[in-house]
Amino acid sequence: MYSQIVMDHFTNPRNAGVLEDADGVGEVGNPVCGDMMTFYIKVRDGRLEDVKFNTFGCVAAIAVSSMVSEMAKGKTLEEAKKITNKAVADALEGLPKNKLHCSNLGAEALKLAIRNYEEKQALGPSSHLQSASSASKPDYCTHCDTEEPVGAAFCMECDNDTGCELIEVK
Amino acid sequence: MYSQIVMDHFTNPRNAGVLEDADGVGEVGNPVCGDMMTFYIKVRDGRLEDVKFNTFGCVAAIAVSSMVSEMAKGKTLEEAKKITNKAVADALEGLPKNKLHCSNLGAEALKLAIRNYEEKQALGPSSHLQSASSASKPDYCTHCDTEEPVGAAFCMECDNDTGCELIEVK
Amino acid sequence: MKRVYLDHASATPVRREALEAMMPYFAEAFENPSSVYDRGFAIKAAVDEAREKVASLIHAKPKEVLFTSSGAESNNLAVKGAALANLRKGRHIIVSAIEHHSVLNAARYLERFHDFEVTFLPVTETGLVDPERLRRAITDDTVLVSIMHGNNEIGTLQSVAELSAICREKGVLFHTDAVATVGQVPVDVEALGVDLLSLSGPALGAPKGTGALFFRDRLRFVPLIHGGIQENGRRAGTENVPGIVALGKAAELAQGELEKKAAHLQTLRHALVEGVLGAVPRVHHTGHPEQRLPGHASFCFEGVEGEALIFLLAQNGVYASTGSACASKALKTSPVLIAIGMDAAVAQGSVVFTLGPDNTLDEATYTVDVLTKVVDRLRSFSPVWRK
Amino acid sequence: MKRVYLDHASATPVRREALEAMMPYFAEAFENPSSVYDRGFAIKAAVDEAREKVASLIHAKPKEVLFTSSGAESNNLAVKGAALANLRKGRHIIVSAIEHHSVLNAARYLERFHDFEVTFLPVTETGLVDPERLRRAITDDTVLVSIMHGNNEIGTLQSVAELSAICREKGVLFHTDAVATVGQVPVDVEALGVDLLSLSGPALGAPKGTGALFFRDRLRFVPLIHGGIQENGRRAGTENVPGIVALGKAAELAQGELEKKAAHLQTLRHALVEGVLGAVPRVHHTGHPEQRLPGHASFCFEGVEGEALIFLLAQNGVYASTGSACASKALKTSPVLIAIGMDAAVAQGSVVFTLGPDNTLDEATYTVDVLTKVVDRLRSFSPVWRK
Ligand SMILES: Cc1ncc(COP(=O)(O)O)c(C=O)c1O
Ligand SMILES: Cc1ncc(COP(=O)(O)O)c(C=O)c1O
Ligand code: FES
Ligand code: FES
Repeated sequence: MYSQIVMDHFTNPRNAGVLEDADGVGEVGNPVCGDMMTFYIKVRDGRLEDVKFNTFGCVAAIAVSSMVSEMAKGKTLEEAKKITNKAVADALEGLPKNKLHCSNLGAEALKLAIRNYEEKQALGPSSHLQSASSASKPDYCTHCDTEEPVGAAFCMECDNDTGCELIEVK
Repeated sequence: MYSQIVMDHFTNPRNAGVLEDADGVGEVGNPVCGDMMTFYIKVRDGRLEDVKFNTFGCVAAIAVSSMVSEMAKGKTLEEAKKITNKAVADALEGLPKNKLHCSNLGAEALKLAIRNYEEKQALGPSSHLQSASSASKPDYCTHCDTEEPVGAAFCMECDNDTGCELIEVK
Repeated sequence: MKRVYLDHASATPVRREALEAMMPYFAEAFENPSSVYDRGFAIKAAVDEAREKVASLIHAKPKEVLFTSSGAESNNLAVKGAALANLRKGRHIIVSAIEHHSVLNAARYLERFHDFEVTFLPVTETGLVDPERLRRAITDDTVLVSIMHGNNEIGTLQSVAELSAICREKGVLFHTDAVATVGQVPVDVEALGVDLLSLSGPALGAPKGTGALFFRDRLRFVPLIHGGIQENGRRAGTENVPGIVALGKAAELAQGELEKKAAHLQTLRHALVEGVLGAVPRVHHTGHPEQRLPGHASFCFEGVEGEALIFLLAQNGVYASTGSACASKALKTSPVLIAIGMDAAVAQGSVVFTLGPDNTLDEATYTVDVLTKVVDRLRSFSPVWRK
Repeated sequence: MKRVYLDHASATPVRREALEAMMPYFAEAFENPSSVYDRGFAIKAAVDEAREKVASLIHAKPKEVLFTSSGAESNNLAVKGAALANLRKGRHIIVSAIEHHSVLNAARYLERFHDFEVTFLPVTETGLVDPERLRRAITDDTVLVSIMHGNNEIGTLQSVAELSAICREKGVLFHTDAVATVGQVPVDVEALGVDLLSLSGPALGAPKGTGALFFRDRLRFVPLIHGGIQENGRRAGTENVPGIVALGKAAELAQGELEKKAAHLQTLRHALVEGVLGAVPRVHHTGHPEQRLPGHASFCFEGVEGEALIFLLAQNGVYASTGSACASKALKTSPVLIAIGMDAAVAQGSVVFTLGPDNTLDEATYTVDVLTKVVDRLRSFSPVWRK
């Protein structure tokens, strides 16, 4: 199910922890949904000198956090903002379909931390951490690995009243 | 499924054949239903001196014919008339539930042959053989071995519009 | 005594390789394929490999294959599931009059419990569905047509591609029951043009309790067994891992042997059919003379009853069947034989021989001899024969 | 590395005796039990013997036992079949809020496709259905109540006899999903007072792909798999003979060992639960503290997520599960944990240990040690824990 690189990052997460004197902090997710990530960054000369994270979540969420932190470290803020979900998933040699949303979370938390830093720069030191919890629910079916989940007359689980009524013969 | 005695009578049927100069002939069943039996009797001094049968039918039908012929031979007409379906089935050490109707056929054919003989005695030699085809279909479910077939919401096969509508909770 | 097994359609021994393939999955690699830890993944991988092999045998994609517990379950899932998923389009389905009970009764279930109308399409004397009749039977309400690929009682192979083309043209789903054909003749879901196809494991030398359903990618159907996420929510219940692995192995073997096996079976069948028709008077060879399952020879013998014949054959070491275990136990006249216009009395004398790869020409000859003898014997005291 | 398997509810190795019992039925005694000739009867006899053994384990009559392919199939057959057979009485069924997906989704199917109304009965914090609530929920339209015997996620055993008595009094059918209990605690259909009861083979050490349904003698229900005459017309499809034979053997073994096994499991469970509650802060032992499956220990750990925990446990040789493979793969919060009032964030940290007869006290201790370590580790970088 998970690639070796995912398992490696999960088992030995890089940069797990807190930066007490962080220049920026970003948080996404919600424990109620099963995933929550907080990213801490230290900026020096426009570069991410240090990146740390705290993550509550599944194997993929932890591996993604670790990978994102590794990818971000040393990059300029602009480079770091360009880390895409796809790049993260690719660096992890893929994620199961129902876990792809985790890769979104990591990059998003990093970006929020950068934004937090930038706002602090603009507004002074009292700015709060950035947080977004909307990203935690994927907009595709998480119940199956099919490439294009079909909205599911067959699936009583995620079948949100579309069901068989939507189905057309050919 | 079948007792050893059924198998023995099926494999080596006693008295299979035709009595060309029979004193009485009785026929039941219909090949369309899968069972047909013709019994021939020779009467002497009010006793069944000889009994023969021709049978088209399943293992049980053949074994029943053979057993009935054995049971009848040597009996007085009155005794022979008293051979019951149950006695035949018992002598065969039981028949599968869905084959019990076969035991009815055998005794019935014998009785028709006796009646044919008696009518001939009364009416002279031109009387025809006795025949009845109504007995060939059982009035219980032949589709299953349950002791008391239940009319069958579960059984799409024999479910003659009684079905689930008849079912009561408790 | 010689023992000649000619009832391969009823049951086949599990193939040695399939049995070996499944053995580790009982007590060693026993974990649940849905488990999230590593040892569960290994099991899931084995299931997926089996899925690829079954898909390959019928030229489908692995994700188009779902595992079931039997051919009957596959048929029920296909017919009810596809019909119920398309209620908005209409409530009419068409099945042939010679479908297996599991299709016929699934159709009757729709009739009774979901207000469907069911058309039972007649067949010709050789058991073929007439394409023009099918075309005329399709209405705006028709959602599904189910016509079997090969018939288990009379051996006839339908021209499925021709029939499915009509349905595709009319925008109607097409299901075929290929329980009797997969592993016997080439089955290519693309070439056949079908949306759903049922197969059973035992027919391939996999164990009883296995089956599969092909469904065209992304085709929606309502599950028969609702519940968890197994089979992507399409069929709940812990997967029968050993059975599935064995089915995969059997499919792989079947794919390699198909042509050679069919040629062998056909040779034997010809010998058997010619032998019987030559030696026994008043016998009817049922089904299509040519367009039929390679190893399937079916007869109706006048003047005798099938069960009695089967028993006498078995006493002489020849194992065959009356064609449909269901009809036989129910003491019903076979609806298939009635549908091809067989006289009801003659239909009682139905015997079906289904050959397997291990059968020999000697056995075919032996069977003809035994058959001649036992038919004679039963006819000797048959009131029907005398007349 | 030590390997401690504590996921017996997900999968159990097939028992040696069961495997040995089934082996002859693959390639030697392979005939179809519906065959009319002698060799088929021998197979049918083996199936009947297995039926007697399963019946005996649950104190039922053999004719009250039907073989299926899984617990999920049994549940679907019971819930849909009994409901559809009683349409004339009404269209209301009652299930508990903590039923297995195969019951819940069967109920939803009735809702969607047959205009049923479904009442989902709430449970207490220990997972019990309140009898008075059940009584109040029953209406004149109620045809069926389905409440599970033992819950797979939180281990709670319902007071089934008390609940079924209410239903009997009101003339409503009662089904119980006993997949988690048969083979773990005594199950007596008479004492439980149930009309229908589902069980699964793998839970007893029989192979995957096996299950059974108890139905009170002469109870009518609509089949799920329509077709032929197998199981007296109640479930079509060639019988899974080897699986059925193995299930019979496993049932026979289970019956003899029940008490000793339960005592052993209970001892281990106490050690595990006490150990965990003593060693790990902020952990919730879910379900009923006493009225529960003997070998079932379930927890929610604050501040960590279940899948991550399961993986780290597995890396340390301890195999457990998050409770419901379905909910876990679907990335859904467990409805069972929500139903017992668990905070949704805490419910993410669910881990279930299901013990087996081969587990030891040493293993329980080892598990507590590993658990303490890995929970600590995950909490060390958990943003939820810090707060
Ligand atoms: C309580 C309960 N019911 C039903 C089932 C379904 O059983 P199966 O997966 O064998 O179909 C399970 C499976 O774990 C269960 O725990
Ligand atoms: C054509 C056909 N379809 C379906 C079936 C049902 O298969 P199973 O008994 O494996 O469920 C059979 C069984 O012989 C069959 O011959
Ligand atoms: S579960 Fe995949 S579509 Fe609903
Ligand atoms: S088959 Fe036995 S009741 Fe219908």
